Amino acid sequence: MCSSTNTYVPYSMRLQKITQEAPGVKTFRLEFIDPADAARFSFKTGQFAEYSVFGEGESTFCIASPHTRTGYVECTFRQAGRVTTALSGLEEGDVVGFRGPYGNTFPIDDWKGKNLVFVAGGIALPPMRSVIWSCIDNRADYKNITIVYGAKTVDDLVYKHELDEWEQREDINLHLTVDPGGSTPDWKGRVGFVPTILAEVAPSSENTIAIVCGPPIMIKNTMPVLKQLGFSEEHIFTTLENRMKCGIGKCGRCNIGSTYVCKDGPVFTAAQLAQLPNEF
Amino acid sequence: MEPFEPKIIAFVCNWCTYAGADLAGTSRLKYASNVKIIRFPCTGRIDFMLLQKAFANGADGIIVSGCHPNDCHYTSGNYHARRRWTIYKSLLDFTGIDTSRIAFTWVSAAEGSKWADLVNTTVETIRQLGPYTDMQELIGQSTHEPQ
Amino acid sequence: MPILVKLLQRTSYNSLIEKLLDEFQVYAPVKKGKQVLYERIRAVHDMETDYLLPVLSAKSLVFPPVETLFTFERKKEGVDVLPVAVENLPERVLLGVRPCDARGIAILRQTFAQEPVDAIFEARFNKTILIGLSCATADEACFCGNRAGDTTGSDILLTQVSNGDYLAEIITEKGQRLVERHADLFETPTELPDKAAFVATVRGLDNVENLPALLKAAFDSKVFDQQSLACIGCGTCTYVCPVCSCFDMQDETQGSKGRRVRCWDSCGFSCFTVHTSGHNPRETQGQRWRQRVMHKFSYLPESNHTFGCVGCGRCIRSCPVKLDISQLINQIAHV
Amino acid sequence: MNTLHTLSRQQLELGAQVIIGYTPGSNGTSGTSRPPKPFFAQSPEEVEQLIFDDTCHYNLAVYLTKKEVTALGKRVLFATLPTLRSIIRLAVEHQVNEGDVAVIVRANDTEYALLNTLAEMETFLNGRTPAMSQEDREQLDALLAMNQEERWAFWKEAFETCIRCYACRQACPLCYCATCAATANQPQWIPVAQHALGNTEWHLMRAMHLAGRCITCGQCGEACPMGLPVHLLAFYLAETVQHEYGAASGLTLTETTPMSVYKPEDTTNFIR
Repeated sequence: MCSSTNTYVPYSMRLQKITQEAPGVKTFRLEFIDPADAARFSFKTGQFAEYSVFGEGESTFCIASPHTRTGYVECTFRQAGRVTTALSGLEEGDVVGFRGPYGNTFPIDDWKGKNLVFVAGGIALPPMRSVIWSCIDNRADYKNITIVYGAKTVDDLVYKHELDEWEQREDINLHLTVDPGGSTPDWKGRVGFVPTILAEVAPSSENTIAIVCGPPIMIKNTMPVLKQLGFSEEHIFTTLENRMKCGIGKCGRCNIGSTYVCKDGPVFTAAQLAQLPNEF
Repeated sequence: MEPFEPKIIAFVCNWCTYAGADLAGTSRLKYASNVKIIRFPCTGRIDFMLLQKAFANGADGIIVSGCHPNDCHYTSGNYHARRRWTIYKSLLDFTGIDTSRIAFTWVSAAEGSKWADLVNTTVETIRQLGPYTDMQELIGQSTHEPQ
Repeated sequence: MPILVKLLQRTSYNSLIEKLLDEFQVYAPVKKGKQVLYERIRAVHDMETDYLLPVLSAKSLVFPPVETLFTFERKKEGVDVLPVAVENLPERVLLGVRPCDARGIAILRQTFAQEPVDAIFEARFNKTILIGLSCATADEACFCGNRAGDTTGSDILLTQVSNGDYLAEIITEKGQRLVERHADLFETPTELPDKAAFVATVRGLDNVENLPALLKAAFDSKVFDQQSLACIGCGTCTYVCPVCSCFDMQDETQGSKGRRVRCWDSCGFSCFTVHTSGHNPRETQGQRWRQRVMHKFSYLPESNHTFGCVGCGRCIRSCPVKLDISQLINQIAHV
Repeated sequence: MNTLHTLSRQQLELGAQVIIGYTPGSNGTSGTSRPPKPFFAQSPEEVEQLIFDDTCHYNLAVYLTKKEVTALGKRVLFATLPTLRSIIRLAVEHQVNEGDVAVIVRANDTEYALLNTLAEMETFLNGRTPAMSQEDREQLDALLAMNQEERWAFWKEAFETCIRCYACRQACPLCYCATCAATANQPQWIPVAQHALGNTEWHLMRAMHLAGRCITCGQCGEACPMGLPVHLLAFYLAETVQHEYGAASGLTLTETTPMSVYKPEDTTNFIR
């Protein structure tokens, strides 16, 4: 029950399905316990939420499911801290708190009629997955869709069954890679860091939007490649991860300069990032 | 009003006191059921904060017990514990926390009866002292705001 | 700015407090050990009158150090969640509020009242009546810039005049309703004493208007690292500050019952922005000190059109290593 | 006074990166009535602002484990007697190595001396250990004279007033842990929220973690914005450890850490 007055009370959601994506990485599928909440709820791809284990606290993850599919939300997380450890211990049927949706969105309506290039690394595929499926569900609106996704090792790739699905589709060119030394004998994909593979794939920047998500090191090496391929900063989108508690611009924690990542983000263009002071 | 049943938490070492308590059981010795036993590899592993956590979660009395000096399975665990208990007890006395609610003892694996007597006397002492109202007031103050 | 101005005799002030004690929870400056704090009083004589400024600001009444957001109970089939009942929060009157504290609360409210509205803060705010007391004196740490008689944020502002009586400026409806309920204690004198004569003159920061721009220009300068070498990274300056509103959210449990609380947090702490991965956007104390300065003197003026500092000087008085923000700001502005 | 400045300038010329000393306290533009505050002089001009007299007693050893300061390189510290004891203690705990820091001490009311090695600091200290201040002694004895209920009432009110700003921790040269147990949250040993129970557990843990280490400089009590005598918790344990295990800390480079060692023949009167 999410009381409209007290903005800190989360919805109570039932943990419907748990998928083990990779070592220490799980995807939760959550459904509203109260149908009234389900009816009232909607979100846009790119938005995030605060997920609670009552008694342990809250964690910030993006909503990993596409906004084109209603009645449930999904999130993907790695077990790392106090709350994610508690989340990892939950079983199907348990109650998870959900507070959101918060933050701004990927403007996919503005991208209609354009090519899309998704560049993701490791555990940063979830926010991209939400956008990718939201676009695929309206596939006709977009021209070519290219996805370059890499992880440390084959095991670390998340959404493995969906990657296969995207691979079989003709209207998506998927390029999977693992870091050097991360491949297995039967690995058919590429081997190399994401920025190198992106340079090899070299998608045209003509009438194209690039969406990039990954660890800071990957972002630092991917931006020059995109610039080389002719992408302007206004056409490169990313989503930032900052330490957050309230998610609604009150607790004073997630700002970069005067910009609050929770209210003014988490989605930014490279041009906007360039204006921010280097404090992230 | 039925008599006050104190909640006692016992922090005991696995090799001596826990075995002693086991012996009390196998010897059919009767002792009060108010005690909840937490087993540790050694008294050296019993952090002083655990005693405070027991009080903070509603314990009225605490028993801390392990091998007699020179009997420690790990040679020096109880020696470290002895210094730690000495200093922690003086800190608790200094701040006014009621150390008469804490029984520090050594109980060997052969002292089943000592364990049974220890539990019975501790339960009686705490029953006389009554619930630990000072701590419960502190907890009450810290779980919701004064209206 | 005030709706109306009245006179309140010294004796009438005492009888007003007596009456308020019956209707409200009454808080006032109280001497506690070496410090003066805003605390609840049960009788007029509990109230301390010889004080410059309590060590903690009045924000504790609307944004307390620890505050329950909701309680919950874990059960087999799920979790019962119970939001805190804001309607049960007590009606309170705070006496002797210094103008800087009252102004601080008004600034705080801008953050909490922005969408989505913080219902708990609003409830506490609406149930609190602030009866301010102008400052007749100031010390070196004060730098409110001649706002020792500022009415912003107070519902009623008293200024003690020569014979010990009080000039009472009624600012808000809340204040007006209270005065009307006790109209007999307030008089409408023919001519009023000149308030300015009884209010301290206090230094302020120089060239305040273009501080936001000057500080932004100094963002990448080494001055922040240099100034914060002495800073030991405690939370004192933020916790004594009337305008700091950063908070943490924590769960606390007792068996299967528990609550989620909001509690004070500080941008001065090293772990304030650390990611679980260990990455920390503000790794050094210089970056944290810069955040404190920029938020109060550049970001808030930009976003909320108000400075995030009321010049009360508490952080100067309480800082263990005696950092003086009024001096340091001027230094940064001239970098 | 100029020997202080000449000594400091020489050290800068000899390769010290920073002189960590004191400068007169000032608030705003008007007076200098405030106590002296820490000052980092990195150039001859800044050396002019340094002072070191009776009014300077802030324990500068706290900066020896602060990464932003250690990054500056060789440091020269103005050292009061408690600061010297802190450096000896930090050396025993492997936080300060030979050559990391030199100190300028007040040989007497007017002269200053430079001590380069830890051994020189150790010898300078013996025979000069200051006793507890009269005010602290009286307050400690008053507390010891109370019974259990009165002591609980005294400390309960203090722990209710504490706002957990951690100034007591941050002002202490021996509180140098990268992640304090109070900050770690797996498990959450100490409640983050500043209520009376959480504050009680914080101050109990802080005192215990200083037992046998604290050199009784009293900075924790002085840093407390709420004026709480938290230093007495550490002072009492320092006295208790010295009485029980015969060791005052921060006096010799070969001293042990009483709470990390044991003697089989240690005695107690309460373990039955």
